[in-house]
Amino acid sequence: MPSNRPTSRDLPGDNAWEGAPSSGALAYLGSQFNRHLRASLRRPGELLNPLVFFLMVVTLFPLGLGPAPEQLSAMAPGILWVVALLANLTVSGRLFVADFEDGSLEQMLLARHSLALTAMAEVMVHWLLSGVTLALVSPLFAAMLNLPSAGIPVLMVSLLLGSLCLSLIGAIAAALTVSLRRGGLLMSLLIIPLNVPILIFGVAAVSEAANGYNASAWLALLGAFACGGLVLAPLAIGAGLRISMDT
Amino acid sequence: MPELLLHAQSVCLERGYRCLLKDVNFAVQEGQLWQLVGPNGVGKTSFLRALAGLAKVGVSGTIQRPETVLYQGHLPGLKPLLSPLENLRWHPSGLGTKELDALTWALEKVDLAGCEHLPVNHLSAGQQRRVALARLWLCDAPLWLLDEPFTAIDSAGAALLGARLLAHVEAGGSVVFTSHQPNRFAEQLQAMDLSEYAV
Amino acid sequence: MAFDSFEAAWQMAGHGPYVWGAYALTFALLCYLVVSPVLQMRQIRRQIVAQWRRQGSTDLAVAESGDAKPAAANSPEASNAP
Amino acid sequence: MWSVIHKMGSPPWFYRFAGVFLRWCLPLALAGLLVGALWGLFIAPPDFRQGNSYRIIFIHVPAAVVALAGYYLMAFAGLVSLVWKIKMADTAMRAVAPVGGALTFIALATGAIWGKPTWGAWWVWDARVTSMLILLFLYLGVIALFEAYENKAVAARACAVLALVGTVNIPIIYKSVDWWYSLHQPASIKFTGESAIDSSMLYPLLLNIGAFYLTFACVVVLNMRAALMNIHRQSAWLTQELTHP
Repeated sequence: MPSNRPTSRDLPGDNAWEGAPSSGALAYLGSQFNRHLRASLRRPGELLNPLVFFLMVVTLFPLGLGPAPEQLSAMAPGILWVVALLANLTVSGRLFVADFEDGSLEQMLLARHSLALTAMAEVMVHWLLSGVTLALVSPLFAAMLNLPSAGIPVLMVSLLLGSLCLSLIGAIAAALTVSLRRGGLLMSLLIIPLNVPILIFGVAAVSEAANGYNASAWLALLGAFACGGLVLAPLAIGAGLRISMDT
Repeated sequence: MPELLLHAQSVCLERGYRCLLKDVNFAVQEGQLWQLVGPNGVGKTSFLRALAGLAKVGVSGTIQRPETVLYQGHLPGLKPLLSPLENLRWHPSGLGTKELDALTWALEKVDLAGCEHLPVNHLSAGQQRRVALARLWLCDAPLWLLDEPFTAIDSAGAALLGARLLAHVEAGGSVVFTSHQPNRFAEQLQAMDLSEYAV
Repeated sequence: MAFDSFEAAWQMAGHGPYVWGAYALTFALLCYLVVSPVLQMRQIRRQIVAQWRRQGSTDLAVAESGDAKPAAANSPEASNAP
Repeated sequence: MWSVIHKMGSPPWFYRFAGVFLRWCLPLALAGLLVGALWGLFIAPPDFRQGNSYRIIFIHVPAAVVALAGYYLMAFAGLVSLVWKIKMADTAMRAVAPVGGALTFIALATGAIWGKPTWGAWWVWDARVTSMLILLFLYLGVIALFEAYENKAVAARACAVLALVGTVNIPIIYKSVDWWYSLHQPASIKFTGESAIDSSMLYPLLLNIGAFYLTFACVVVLNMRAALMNIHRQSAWLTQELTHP
């Protein structure tokens, strides 16, 4: 069909598709959310990574600290939350690397809509697939560590909110280190100091609930951190991505 | 004076603290086809990225560019696990239409009729570049910045691409591209030699 | 004077090693912080002046006198670094 | 105001300003340190409870205070470099990070040494010491991120973003560590709450804090000057400056 001499006249229909409007901001956010979700779901095996990591590391603690149930249940909130933080750390490091390698990150920078929007879509997908799944499966791990049953609902809610904060902060560090080859240790050095407050609030919420007290204050703090993060983190992520792509 | 689509004034390009290009002035009007020429390493790709707005740190001077720019770098910008249709439908640049028949039409134009639904990583590198170039049939951005569009493309594809660029230029858009292959648009092409500005 | 003799000042009623150790560590580090950029500057300066002289700007013979007095910025801290 | 910032931004101007600043302030700072140390070690009376080990306060508290202020200064330099794109601010940020990190380390080390005679343990998980440890990690994060990039101009921008994110989080970290501390150990050993400090101890402390601030400023200016000389090695103004002071 295409003749081999590029005279522009006789090639039929060489102009663009008539009426090619670009999408609005919200439609764009939806399309990016869809894109990352589909791309991540195409390889379901990877969704299990944080869960398997969580399971393996949680089984280490009884081996290390001894199987005594009352000792374990006393330390269960701390162990569960520290391992949740580490699980998030292993996953959020690779957040933008896939987009960086296949060139989508470059195209994202050139979109008409603000980069914070696209970064939000990606972080939400990452949170849904790693944080929310972790929160849903956490009762299993709580049972393994003999956490009092009163603490389990609060554990799930705190992990839900906390993993959102962890993903947001992880995304900031991921954005800053996306173009670096050896970002491994650097990621934990950047993320862990910033995750300390979330760990403290989360563990406090679960241990208060496990002892029968009311944990709503700590959950409120986690919620506040999440809201603040949702507003401020995308700005830092957008700036970080733009800077990383500049080398 | 036809409207200026891209205007770079006294642009200096730095890599780290070493200056690559000094005081570059480059104006692109509507309906022009520009090729950036110059020896390897003079900074063609960096200059193109600066024009697109990807590079900001080492770039001084002012660059006026339209709101939406179609930039195609060396990387195809496609998710390997998604099919060409999905990739074009949710393309991160947000340019171009979303209707399904438009996408299939564009994929036919680049000779990928049969493999709309194959994951992109099943396609060859040349086919992947064609999926990326299929955007040229779908998008209305006036200014195109293409980095080595003719590499890893067979002669038929190159002819197709050449025809599309000419059509876009005649329709009032403008294209700035870099290429090592001998230029094939003898009459319409204007060359911009960056080695004059090299430090 | 909180101590009646140097011996008492050194012992500090048993806390001497801790107090003196902390002060020694702190001032060693502070000293390093002050001295390392000075040495770096002095080295760069020597290289630049040497390179400048190699280019043999013969007409600026007067520069020789300017070189005798070391650059003002470096002299103070060399003398009374603790 | 704007012209000052702009002038500060030009390397030759800053190089000369640094020369003048150092000629006056560096001797003053070193003298202040000396006098502060002598005053704290010998003249200030021993504490009735802790005896002489409290004398470490005269270097522990200033180091901690200046280290924290250093982080905010670094973040401010980062903000200036991000918003106004002044290259000098990048150099400033790069100069502050190691000094701040070193001061945080000093604060931690002296805190640990002080803890041994007072509480019998080299490391006490007290709220203030823990927050100081996290501040050290924040500093190490900025320094490591800067070293990780090849293109140092871009590295400065990335560190600016990280420093700003860190600054937003520091108050939250300090507050959450305080709550964590009060949650687990309801104020049994109040390390942080200085009882109404007696004037004979307050004045040497204030002098030392001032001396530490001045020394910090001098070291930062020294580092910036060294960095400038390194960057502008080939430029004519530097050769001119060095051969005809």
